Amino acid sequence: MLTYILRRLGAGVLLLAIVTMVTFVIFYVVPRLAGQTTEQLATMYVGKAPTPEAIQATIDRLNLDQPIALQFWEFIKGIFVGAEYQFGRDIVQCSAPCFGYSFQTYQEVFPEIINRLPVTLTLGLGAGVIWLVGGVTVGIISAIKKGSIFDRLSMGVALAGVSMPVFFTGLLALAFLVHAWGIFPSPGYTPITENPLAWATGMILPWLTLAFLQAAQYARQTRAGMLETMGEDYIRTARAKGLKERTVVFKHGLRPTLTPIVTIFGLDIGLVLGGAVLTEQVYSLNGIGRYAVQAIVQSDLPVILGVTLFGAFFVVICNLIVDLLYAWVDPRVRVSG
Amino acid sequence: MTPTGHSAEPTTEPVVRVRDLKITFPTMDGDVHAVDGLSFEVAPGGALGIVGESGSGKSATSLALMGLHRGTKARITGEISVAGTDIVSASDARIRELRGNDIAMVFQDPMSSLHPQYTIGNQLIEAYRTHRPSASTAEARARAVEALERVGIPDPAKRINSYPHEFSGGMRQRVLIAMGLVCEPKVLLADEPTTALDVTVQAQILDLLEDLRQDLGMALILVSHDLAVVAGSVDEVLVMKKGKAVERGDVRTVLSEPEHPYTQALLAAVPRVEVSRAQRRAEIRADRAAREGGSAAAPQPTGASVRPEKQESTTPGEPLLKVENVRQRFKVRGGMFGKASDFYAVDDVSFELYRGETLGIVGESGSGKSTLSRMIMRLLQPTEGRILFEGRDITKLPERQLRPLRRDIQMIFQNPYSSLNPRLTIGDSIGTALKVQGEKDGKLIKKKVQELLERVGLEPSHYNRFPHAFSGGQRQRIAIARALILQPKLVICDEPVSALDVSTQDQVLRLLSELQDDFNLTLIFVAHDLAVVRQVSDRVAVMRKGRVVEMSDGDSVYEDPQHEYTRQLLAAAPVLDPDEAKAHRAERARLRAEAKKAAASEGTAA
Amino acid sequence: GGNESGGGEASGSYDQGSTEIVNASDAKGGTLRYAMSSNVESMDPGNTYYGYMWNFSRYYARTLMTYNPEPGAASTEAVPDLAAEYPEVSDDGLTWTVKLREGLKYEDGSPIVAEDIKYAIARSNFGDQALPNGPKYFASLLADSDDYAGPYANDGDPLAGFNGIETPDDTTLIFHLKEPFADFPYVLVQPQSAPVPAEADRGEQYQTRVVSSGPYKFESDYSPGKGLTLVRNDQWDPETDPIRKALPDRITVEESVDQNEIDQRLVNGQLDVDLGGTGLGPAMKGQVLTDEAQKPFIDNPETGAVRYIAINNVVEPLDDVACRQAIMYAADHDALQRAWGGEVGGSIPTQVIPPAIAGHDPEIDLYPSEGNKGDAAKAKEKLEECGEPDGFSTNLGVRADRPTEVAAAEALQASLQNVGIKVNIKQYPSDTFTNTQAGSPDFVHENELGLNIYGWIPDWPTGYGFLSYIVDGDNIKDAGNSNISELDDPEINKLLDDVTKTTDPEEQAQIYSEIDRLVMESASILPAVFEKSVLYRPENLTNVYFHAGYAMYDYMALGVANTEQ
Amino acid sequence: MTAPLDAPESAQKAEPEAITEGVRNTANRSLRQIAWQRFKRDKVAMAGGVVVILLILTAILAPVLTKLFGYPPNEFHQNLIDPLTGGVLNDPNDPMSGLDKTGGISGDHLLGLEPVNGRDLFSRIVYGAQISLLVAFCATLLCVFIGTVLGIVAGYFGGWVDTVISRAMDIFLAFPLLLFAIALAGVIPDGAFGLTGNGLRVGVLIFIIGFFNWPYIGRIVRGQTLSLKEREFVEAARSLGASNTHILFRELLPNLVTPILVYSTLLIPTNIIFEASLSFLGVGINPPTPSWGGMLSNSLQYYTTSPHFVIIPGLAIFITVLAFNLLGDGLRDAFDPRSSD
Ligand SMILES: Nc1ncnc2c1ncn2[C@@H]1O[C@H](COP(=O)(O)OP(=O)(O)OP(=O)(O)O)[C@@H](O)[C@H]1O
Ligand SMILES: Nc1ncnc2c1ncn2[C@@H]1O[C@H](COP(=O)(O)OP(=O)(O)OP(=O)(O)O)[C@@H](O)[C@H]1O
Ligand SMILES: [Mg+2]
Ligand SMILES: [Mg+2]
Ligand code: NI
Repeated sequence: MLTYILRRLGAGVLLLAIVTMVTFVIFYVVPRLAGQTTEQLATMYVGKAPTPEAIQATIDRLNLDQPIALQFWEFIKGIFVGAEYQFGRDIVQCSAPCFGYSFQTYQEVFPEIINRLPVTLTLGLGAGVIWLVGGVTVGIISAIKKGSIFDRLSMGVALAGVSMPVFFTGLLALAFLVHAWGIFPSPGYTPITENPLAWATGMILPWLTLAFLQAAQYARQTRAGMLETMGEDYIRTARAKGLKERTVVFKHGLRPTLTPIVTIFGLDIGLVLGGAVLTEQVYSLNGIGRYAVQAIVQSDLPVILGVTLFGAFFVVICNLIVDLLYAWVDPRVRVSG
Repeated sequence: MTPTGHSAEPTTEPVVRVRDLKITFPTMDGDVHAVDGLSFEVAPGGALGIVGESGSGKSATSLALMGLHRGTKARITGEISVAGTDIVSASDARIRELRGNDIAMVFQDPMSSLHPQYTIGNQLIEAYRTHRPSASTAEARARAVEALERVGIPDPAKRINSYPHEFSGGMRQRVLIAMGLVCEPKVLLADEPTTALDVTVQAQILDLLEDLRQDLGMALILVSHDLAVVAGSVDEVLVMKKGKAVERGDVRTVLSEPEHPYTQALLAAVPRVEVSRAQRRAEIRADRAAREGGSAAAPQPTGASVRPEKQESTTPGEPLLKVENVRQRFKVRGGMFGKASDFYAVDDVSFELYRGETLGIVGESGSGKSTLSRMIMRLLQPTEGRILFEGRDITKLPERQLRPLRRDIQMIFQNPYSSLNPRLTIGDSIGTALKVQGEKDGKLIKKKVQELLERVGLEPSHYNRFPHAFSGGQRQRIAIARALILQPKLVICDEPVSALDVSTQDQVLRLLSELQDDFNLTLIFVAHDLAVVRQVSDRVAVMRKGRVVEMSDGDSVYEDPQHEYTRQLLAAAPVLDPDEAKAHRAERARLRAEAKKAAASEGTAA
Repeated sequence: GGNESGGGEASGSYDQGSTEIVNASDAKGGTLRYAMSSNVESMDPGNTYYGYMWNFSRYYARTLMTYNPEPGAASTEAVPDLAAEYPEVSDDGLTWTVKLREGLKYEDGSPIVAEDIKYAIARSNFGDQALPNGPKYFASLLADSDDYAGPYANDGDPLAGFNGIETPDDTTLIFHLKEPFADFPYVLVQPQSAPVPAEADRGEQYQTRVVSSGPYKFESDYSPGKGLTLVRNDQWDPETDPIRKALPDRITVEESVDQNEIDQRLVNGQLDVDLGGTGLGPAMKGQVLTDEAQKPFIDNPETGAVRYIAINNVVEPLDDVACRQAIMYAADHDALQRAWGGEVGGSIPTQVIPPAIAGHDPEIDLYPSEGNKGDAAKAKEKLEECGEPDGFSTNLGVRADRPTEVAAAEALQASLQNVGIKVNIKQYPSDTFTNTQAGSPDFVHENELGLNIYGWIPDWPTGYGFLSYIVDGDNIKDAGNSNISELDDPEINKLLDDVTKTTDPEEQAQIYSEIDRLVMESASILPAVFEKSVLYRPENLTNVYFHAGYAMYDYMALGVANTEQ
Repeated sequence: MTAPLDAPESAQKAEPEAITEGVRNTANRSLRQIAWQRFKRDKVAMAGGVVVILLILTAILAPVLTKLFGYPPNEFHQNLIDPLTGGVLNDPNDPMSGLDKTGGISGDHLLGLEPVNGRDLFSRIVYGAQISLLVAFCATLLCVFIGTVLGIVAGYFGGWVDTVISRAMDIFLAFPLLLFAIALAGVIPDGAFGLTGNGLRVGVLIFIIGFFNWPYIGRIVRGQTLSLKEREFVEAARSLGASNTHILFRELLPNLVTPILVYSTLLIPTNIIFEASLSFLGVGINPPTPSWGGMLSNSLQYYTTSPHFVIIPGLAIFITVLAFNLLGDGLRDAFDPRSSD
């Protein structure tokens, strides 16, 4: 088991390394391939007064005139050992993990991400719980009552759910539920430590919006999985033992159904934690996703890099957790790994 | 436990009674009458064998006995009574009470019939506690261990915590039987419990069922497509065809004096281990001569009968194929720690093969037969050793240089369903060989293919059909045609008939034999069925765990086995004669006892 | 503007705040709540270029000069803030002397000295580490400073080599200019002249804790994006400050609140001011403009900005003035105005200088058309003249994240299509638009961006502030160029040089009108609207009036009616 | 994203063989015929298919349709618009007549008008379909191409090739996709790789979507290949002397066509949403070319005065995606050997 964990960890680290590399390549190499010069790049990142001196200063600060490999090395070095930056006469130590400073706010990127993390965590985990529980429950009921009114209705809604982009649902909710009819309070984030009630009421709509889409997908998948599992030979064995149908469904049918769902959940939640871009954008929640979009609009390179990596990090972590969970739920994978 | 049989006389009242059972599945193409008016009964402690070819409705009947068709679209009429309860009309709760408690079922596929995510113990305990809710966990556990012990799982107290995937197929089948036994049911229903298993394991399981029946006084319903399997284990046998019983009666009577032509044909097709190669060939040639003489009235050229003689008098000289000390290593990831360890699937095998000769290779599943075949085909590169074909070392030839050689060595595969590409017409499938060997002329290819199709007993007009339109036997003919189109010198048949039912098996074997005569083929014939191998081989090699444990000319292996393992195999082979089956059973018991004495841990399922 | 006074005296009437003080009050206390739809540019007075920050930063950063705190035309006058009186200029116009008031203190009680102001100017203007966001007027105007490498280049004495400003004593600053510059006091209005103690300077990160010289100070360290709270600075002496009323006890700023949310909260009374000062978003605008009950709370002032399409003088075939004029004729002004939100979004100009600025000449109307729909016939004539009778094709650069400008681009595209001029719209991110796309002549030439949608808000409300950056040929820069038309007319250039040496306002105004006419003749700028904003004036706000200097409410005057909050 | 993540497990079992075995009594009909019969009876899926065909026709016939039922997509109708609010006037001749709540939906303008510029929404939706479908189809093609080639290679060769490709798939799945896509769309300048304007935009969109979504198909193909590889016909072909290329593309590929077709149908809606999301976030097509996501993003400003402007493009996306999903579901069920009825 230990080796299994270590092996998975190793794979995760490798994955992160590659993601870093690819991210780097996209931002540092692709623009050059597309024909941008060092000066043009620097001018994009320099701020509002692109004097020749300032452009040169930006080139120096970002090592833009150095070979790509060296630039990458500096970037990686920053992440592991930190880096020093000069602000005015101050030499500021940006401690590891250092993704550098935002071109826009001159704040260290990493703490900025951490600052916004609670919003995204709240959104992602809250919605995650809702969609997992909701989706799986509906899926199970539909599978058990296959062909019933409930089944048809819920699967219809689910199909509609997966067919609706989150920004459309979000917009509709905002336009009607919030502004026109006032059923829901205006969405917004209040720290839970400040006011738990405001925290919950402010996030309820984003939760539901994000969860609706995902729950729909989970319901469909659970139902399909459940139906498939219920056709397995071992279910017949369980029935042949004389077990109650309830036991057959919930003990023997559910576990194998949920096993793949867990994997998907890990991937999804990882992606959501890496920035629920659209939901945060629609509801103007200052989470990681919106931070990233802002950074992208402002060509704030360090932030874009930082957020992307951070997002990938979440995906990797969640996948790792899922892998371990999977090994626990399904004894077979421990061996084949 | 419900006291159903209290007042009734257990000896007179049958424990299972089926009257005029009809099972119908509604499908898109109308109703499928899977079972059509079936009746039988089983006395307490009695044993009934249900035999029939694939699709004859055996499983449908078994499931009906358990009430497992409930909730599906199947329509069931007639009367089924198990332990005094009418299965058709009883309440769900009553049926549940019955299942596992009065009637237990052992399913066909041990690989998929156990829940992969719960331990063996968990599943056994659950089965027990369902019907003994008052039993404590410890009690149930003790029962589970006991049941495992009884079915011969070594060290059951420890293995009870294992997951199914940690068990071999035979062990899983035992677990399933143990699960059926925990509540000591009145009837044990075994639906092809050994189809997926090796002969030795099959014999063990059958012996086990027999023992249990003796010890516990259960009634047994044994379902199989193989008459020989049931022969030694049941009192009464029921032969099914297309959902109807064509014959029913005492096992001896049915086997010795079958009345229904279907049963007769079935019996005739069963390969018999006691028939020698020479007898069989003579029989086939006679049949052929009679047939061709009758239909075409053309005199059989003597060449066909001359050539075999030449082969039988084993001419030394240059061997066609020479295999020298080949080994094949695989890396396997073992256990939790995932360390790759070396594993030799074929270990130091040597033999020579002369033109026109047939070498039979027998051995249990996993003994390395296919691996050896694939090495000779050079689909695998031997880790060690040499392979010489016509004196040329082909051990390390690169793929490119092998290509011309492919004309000379061909292979026929085990599974007719998977050895043909479902998306290619059979014409394409067969023609591919010519195409990849450089033939460009499409018309010529078509002509050749059609000729060959005719030769293997198919219509030339089948050229453009897809494989799904053919039966298993026909597909195997197509596969044979594909192997022969390049006119190879050596053909390796890797279990070419294992997936076919007996009657088809017989046809295919005959075809092969004829073709060998006509094309002067040299054959390597791989199979796990001793009887089949005997009938086709000049020489037989017995493989076990990658090694050849015994090799000599065909009949002597059977009549005077030298190696212990060969004897085990022979003793395990199912035979049609119930008395002989009994004798074999005794022999097996003796061998087992000996093995136990030798304190060897071998002998349990591999 | 309407004159209904249905809303009653207390809450004002429609557009009242544009010209007079609404809800005048001296009541102190309460919390004044600001919110902003994006992040604040920078809290550092030395590192900002947006009007709202120039306005807002005065809460904690006093400058040498500031705008007159009065509604109406008088508001654009520069008046002393830290300075004791209006700066004195030498006869040759090259030396400006400013005396500081007595008794000025930072929030920690230490005195504000002239050298701190010099330092602040140094850090924001000089050297390769100069703060990036703000303007660089001092760097271009001050004499004897071109070799100065900025305050961070010399550890011992940060100001060594900075000879453009003399500080003979703690209360005197003497500015030496390269050339006479009549608008210099307006440069002193800019927040870069707010004092920064050298030891507190942390470059761009100074914004986390600006040392206050005004009536309010940071409650705690500011972290960008997370909002700011200001509390009273007890070291501030109202006696030294004639400008600020300092009514509220606390001032809060929220950042990155969705515009719709801000608007909703303004209307609901949960918010007092939209810090950005650009007015309601389109959704709420649509709602309140159709609601009579809301009208009294709305002001609709001109912002002083002109929105225009810069017609490039270099990219072919627009290097031919007739081709440019064809565009001027063909443009549908009505459609452009609609894109900016119709009459409440702006008025249709026929010249560059807006009405509020001296030099605006209503007579200029070179390309008239019926109903402002464009004059296709004239345009065709002009096309003929420039040798492209069948029209031509060119590209139009626009900021992708500005829907109004995109709509305007589409409108222009449609109207030019009528005369056979094919326009391809190219979108760019607004953050790089001025630096690397429209603002880079190389880029413009390479991508043949004959047209670019742009806008100009003067750094100070004079004709010079307005024109010099967008029409002066000497101001064409390689990057961050504002003269996007690349108009380089010797006559215009010369007039702009002359005007800085003129002190007579009348004369100045005349020159500005002259330039305006020349620009319009050259057809380098197609003015789309003199922009107006739709400001919502919540009931809770007191002392509200529109300040033309910042083109928004005067934040220093604001108080709240609900002082309990 | 709504990619068919569950696919590998179930897909692996979707061996066409099993069908003919499972339904032995229908063995004389081919898999395609069986699937078609099942599909025909699936009314909902049929409806989805019909809508999909209609949509494709709409996109192709956009010029004709707008000529018949609408106006040129870039023609302004500002006379119908209230200049103050940008909404559609009740009475075009009376600027004080207030706003039309339906957004000007009438026989003349079937779906009403866009705020401010007053372009005909019907035409814009119809032309928007062109972009949406073009991008989604091409991106899906790209996904299928990359996914099939890499999936089949990974599955067939196994070993380190498989490890590398499978890891690559993991990596792609681990990327915060949307972020990446907008960032990438942002760093590619206006004219690059020999393309400019909308050609480049469409190219970039297709590339990004296709390039990041291929692992979904890749995984399915790999899984299928893995299970097909075990079939003896592959070995048989090898023993006949067939080269790897022959085996990959002549023997294996025909067997993969069905699952690829099914999952492409399910990938198209995902890609449509993806395209709309990118447009929504402002990295889509250049104006004035209409795109659904772009319209939705604009509508954010007008939802008080012109709610129809939110709903109509939203519905267009919804209906399209729904239709493709229905069709894809139907196809999957039809080809699924385990679906009993
Ligand atoms: N659920 C079902 N729906 C439709 N037809 C079915 C169903 N189950 C079985 N059948 C059909 O009923 C017939 C009998 O099937 P059954 O499984 O009983 O055969 P069997 O004798 O057990 O064969 P085998 O030896 O292959 O296990 C077959 O033709 C089969 O196709
Ligand atoms: N590619 C492989 N990698 C690892 N192990 C393998 C591989 N191929 C075969 N083996 C192992 O080698 C052993 C021999 O396999 P082989 O297929 O030759 O057996 P067999 O005698 O043909 O059995 P069967 O009767 O089941 O076909 C088995 O234990 C099998 O698991
Ligand atoms: Mg069966
Ligand atoms: Mg084998
Ligand atoms: Ni999704």
